[in-house]
Amino acid sequence: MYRVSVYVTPKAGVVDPQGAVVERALPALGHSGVHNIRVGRYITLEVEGDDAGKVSADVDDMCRRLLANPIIEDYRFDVLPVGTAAGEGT
Amino acid sequence: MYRVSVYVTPKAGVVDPQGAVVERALPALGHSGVHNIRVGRYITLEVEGDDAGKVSADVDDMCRRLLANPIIEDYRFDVLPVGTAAGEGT
Amino acid sequence: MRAGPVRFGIVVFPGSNCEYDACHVLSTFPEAEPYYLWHKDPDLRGADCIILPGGFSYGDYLRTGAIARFSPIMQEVTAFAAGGGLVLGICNGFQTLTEAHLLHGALRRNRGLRFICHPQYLRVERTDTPFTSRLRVGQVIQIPVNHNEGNWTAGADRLQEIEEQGLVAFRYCDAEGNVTEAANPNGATDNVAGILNEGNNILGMMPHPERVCEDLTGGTDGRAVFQSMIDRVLEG
Amino acid sequence: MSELYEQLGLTRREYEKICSIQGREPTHVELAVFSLMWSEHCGYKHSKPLLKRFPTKGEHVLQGPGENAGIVDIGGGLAVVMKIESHNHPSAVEPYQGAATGVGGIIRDIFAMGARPICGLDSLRFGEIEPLPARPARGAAADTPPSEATINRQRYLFEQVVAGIGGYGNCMGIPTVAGEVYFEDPYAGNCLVNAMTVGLVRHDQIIRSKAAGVGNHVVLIGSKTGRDGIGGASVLASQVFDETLEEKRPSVQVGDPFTEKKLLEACLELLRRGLLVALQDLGAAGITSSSSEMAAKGGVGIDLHTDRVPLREADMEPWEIMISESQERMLCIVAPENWEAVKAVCDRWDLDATIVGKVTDTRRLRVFYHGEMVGDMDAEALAEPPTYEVPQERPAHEVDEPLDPEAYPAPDVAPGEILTDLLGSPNIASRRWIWEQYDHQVQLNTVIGPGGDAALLRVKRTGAGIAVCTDGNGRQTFLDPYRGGKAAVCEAARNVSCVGAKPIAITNCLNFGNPDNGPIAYQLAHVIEGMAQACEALGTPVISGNVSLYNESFEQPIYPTPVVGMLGVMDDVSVNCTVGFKREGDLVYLLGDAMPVLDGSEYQKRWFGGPRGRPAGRIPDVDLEAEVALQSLLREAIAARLLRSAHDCSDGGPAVAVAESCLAGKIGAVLTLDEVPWVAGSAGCAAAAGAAETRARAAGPLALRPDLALFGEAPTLVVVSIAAADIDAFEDLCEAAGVPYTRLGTVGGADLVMTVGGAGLRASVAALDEVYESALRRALGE
Ligand SMILES: Nc1ncnc2c1ncn2[C@@H]1O[C@H](COP(=O)(O)OP(=O)(O)O)[C@@H](O)[C@H]1O
Ligand SMILES: [Mg+2]
Repeated sequence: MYRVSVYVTPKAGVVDPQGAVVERALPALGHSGVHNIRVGRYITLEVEGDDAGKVSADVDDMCRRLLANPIIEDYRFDVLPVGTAAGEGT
Repeated sequence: MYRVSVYVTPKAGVVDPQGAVVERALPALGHSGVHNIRVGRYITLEVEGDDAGKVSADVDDMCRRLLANPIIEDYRFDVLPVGTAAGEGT
Repeated sequence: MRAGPVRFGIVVFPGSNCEYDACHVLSTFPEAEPYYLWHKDPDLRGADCIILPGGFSYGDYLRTGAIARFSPIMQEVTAFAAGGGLVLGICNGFQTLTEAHLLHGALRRNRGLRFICHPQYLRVERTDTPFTSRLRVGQVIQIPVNHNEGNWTAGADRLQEIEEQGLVAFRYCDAEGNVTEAANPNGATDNVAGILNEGNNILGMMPHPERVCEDLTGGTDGRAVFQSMIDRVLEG
Repeated sequence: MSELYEQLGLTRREYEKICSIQGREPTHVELAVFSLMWSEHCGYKHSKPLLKRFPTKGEHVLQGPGENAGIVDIGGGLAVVMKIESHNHPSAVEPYQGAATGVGGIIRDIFAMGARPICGLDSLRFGEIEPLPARPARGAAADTPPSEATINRQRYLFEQVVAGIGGYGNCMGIPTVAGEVYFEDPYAGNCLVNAMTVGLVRHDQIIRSKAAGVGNHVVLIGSKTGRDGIGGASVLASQVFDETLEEKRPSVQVGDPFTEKKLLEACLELLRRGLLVALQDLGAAGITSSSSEMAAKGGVGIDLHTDRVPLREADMEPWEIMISESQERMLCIVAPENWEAVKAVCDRWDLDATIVGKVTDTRRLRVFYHGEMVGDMDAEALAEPPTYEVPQERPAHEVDEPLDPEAYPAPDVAPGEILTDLLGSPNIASRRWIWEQYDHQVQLNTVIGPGGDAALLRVKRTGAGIAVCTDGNGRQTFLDPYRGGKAAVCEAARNVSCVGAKPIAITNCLNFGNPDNGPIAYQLAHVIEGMAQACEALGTPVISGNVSLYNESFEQPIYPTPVVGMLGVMDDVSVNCTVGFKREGDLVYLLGDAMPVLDGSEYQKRWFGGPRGRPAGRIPDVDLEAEVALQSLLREAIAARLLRSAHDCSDGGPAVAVAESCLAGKIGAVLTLDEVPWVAGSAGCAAAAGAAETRARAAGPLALRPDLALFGEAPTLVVVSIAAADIDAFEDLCEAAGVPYTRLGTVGGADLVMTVGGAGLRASVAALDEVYESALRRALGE
């Protein structure tokens, strides 16, 4: 079994309404000097199997077709065998 | 300057309707054996400054007050000085 | 001139919620015969036109329309459209059509990050289409918007091409027909409220024409869209 | 154990009673179940005896209180189902999800009766979202303004609650068509979020929650069960699982409107096909309360197998499963021969449906876990907690006399400035910012949407109209609970009458502080008395409701806040009336002659109430006879198509009412209040005995101070406009009805011009509009 983390981000050049609003809100909270906020999705899942290559290919397919919208979003992901504590997610 | 990645996830035990729906949808796309999908947010930002400790404290404050909802979500984040390519986000 | 009623298949996804409205409104057109299609149905049961209604298919979870697009019926809709069949996607239906890549672009969160429900002026950009033949170019019509993700962007698609090909059917405007930033309710690029495919047989629009088909409940500007579709089918 | 019961909120006597009912010490599961069923929330320990005062019967009533929701007949074989419910505490903790799940809960109560929800309403209360203007206070000089942090918190709560209500209702495809919001300091530590849903059902599709048929299946449909909002039992959790507290902690409920939408459609389909014996939603105390209530109502027993309940978290204990408040679940009784068909419908909607128990003849709720019986309780005993009557004590702040106007001299500013101030008050300003976040049109029945006195929906099948609104003024009720309760019902009915509908029934939510305190007990009892009298006079029985107690924060209890949800009906929805003035040259009238007073008004709050906006004085009593006459007149005049507009005078008094008619119609008016023969209400003559004297003309024209005539508040006043050609017909109607009427002037121009007693104001409608429409945004700091 593998634990997968998927990171979906707004494509460079595509306006990110959520990021824009957060950026505008921060100074009122006393945080200046914060730029380039982009709000994306962070999806974690567990996939059965024992072939990391196949799992990667499967996850890539899920991302392309469902988890991200290629017109406005980029994605990348990590695949880690379960049991490995190190680096989980980050 | 620092590049920050924030990972926001639904707290353990809290219902994640998005994750549940995605999980139900995957078999129709030909992906079985996928479990425990949780959909969270992935936020990237750049923060001015040269004190990693202060930036971390600031980001923690932003997370608590704006980027995450601590009542139903957990968060964690990485702070990396800009220029360092390694480990970015993952 | 074709005889017989014009069959409108209204697709119901789990979470759709404007299918009853579309059906009710179409039943006020003597020539129309609306019926529901279930998202798992294997065929369109002789549809002349397909409506993908508004609502929250699959709760709008993940991304609006992202999951609905994989419903079995969407394969039929895609084939139907490829054969020139008329497909109208309203609001969530529009979102589903972009996710299915049957229309250009994508719909993001509204600029203000709030759900919006209010009357909206639209400027008619095209009248040589099966959806707008009853309108005049430059005409200003009032059709309500009701959405959280109506902020259209061409994305990595080429905006210029979309504009050059004249695929924009409606733009958000003010009462005088001026396409301004202030009249843009959600931040959509170029104030796009509705777009067509290259074949002009698929229209996606964020505003809800079915909500303005009766005087008692707010106006009749939406009737032109459905009447145009009926005309096209009957004229063949 | 003996400590545990206390932490679960049971008294020693209650615990002993449980022991004697059980004939032994209760098991773990039993104690959890009893503690919840006997909690205030589920058991209505303090309110049950008082609620008996409400009139609950009437010619239209098909179902009064006691079911998931009340039902009234509206003719044509159709009935309206409605209920209002609070979700105050969850919203104070997590406003978006608290509000969302509040909406989800009340929607389930409606379709649990077999009805399709056709609209929602929301009644909200928060603390101040902006500092009150600094003005010399009267009698409240010691107050400090609320802190900036408090104000920011209120803004956050308000924004999130609105988003949560919209988020759930919009997704469900149920239009949110009306509601109300007030911002008052005492709600700062304890906001109120009351949600109401109205449904429509054919008489032959009505279903109830009474279990029947020994051997029938008990079926759970919908979401999986997790440790969501294990409300009162959270203490239990910590008691039992100290070591693993973190993982086992109950979690905040998160709404899943998508699942609820599927649940709605599936349940209605099951009912259409006649596949269910009984249906019940899972609300507070989850499967415990729904199963025991179903059993108690049916005089049967239910055996539940907790191990069969589909779980979201694998390691849940039976007691947790029993009391989990996971959302989006329904319980139904199904005859074995229909099970396959039920399962098929649920499969089609991608919903879990599981047989979790069966109906027995034991009259007991028996709980099993992997075959072992872990709880065995008398179903009726669970539904019948001990009740309490707390000695009542009149609150110290209540006074018998109205304010002495001498002590509150009119501020030294032009009336126009006061009008602008009031129109910009968050309590009066346009609510557009709120309702544009709500889908208020879906289902295509909305004839009059949010922003009017009441919303009006059409019934497609019959062409009839259904009018709904909510009302409840905490400030007024604080000053006089009896009069305030009465006023809330009357105002709600008046609003419904203003669109042309006849009020026929109410639902209500009683939001109060700690009922163990004498003053709160007093307020509760007096509010109910006032409401009951108004309901009797208006012919609007109480068909359902909810009670929310313990609404207090450390500093103070909330204002006692009854919220009335009113239902009105009319035969022809197209013959209706709206707020806005329509045409140049139309004549404006004031109906009613009750003298506006400062006491409890928005004017008093903002101009004399100090930094906390304290109310003072005693509100006038509603003259029920006059109220009934006025409302009948309104309906008659609307039915005769004599009214071009109608709007009741409430917050801000006659001047604000008139201004709102101008704003809604985008047209001015030239008016004078000099001719109104004001009559002091009973507040003005508290000492006077007898109705005749009360109604006696205490003051002739001009006797009223101009600022009070403009901005004072009184019940039973409505501003209407008519076509000039209809003068005779209209005035004859007023005469015949015995309703006082005064012609104020004419609609027209771009300005609102009002004169009274030599004073006056002139304001451009456009400028007023700017203030009125931007105020909420401004208050939110946008
Ligand atoms: N203020 C009230 N007025 C009338 N009926 C009430 C009131 N409060 C509660 N009820 C009735 O008591 C019953 C229990 O209410 P509640 O616990 O809120 O119902 P549910 O379990 O369906 O959420 C319902 O039938 C409700 O209508
Ligand atoms: Mg219920």
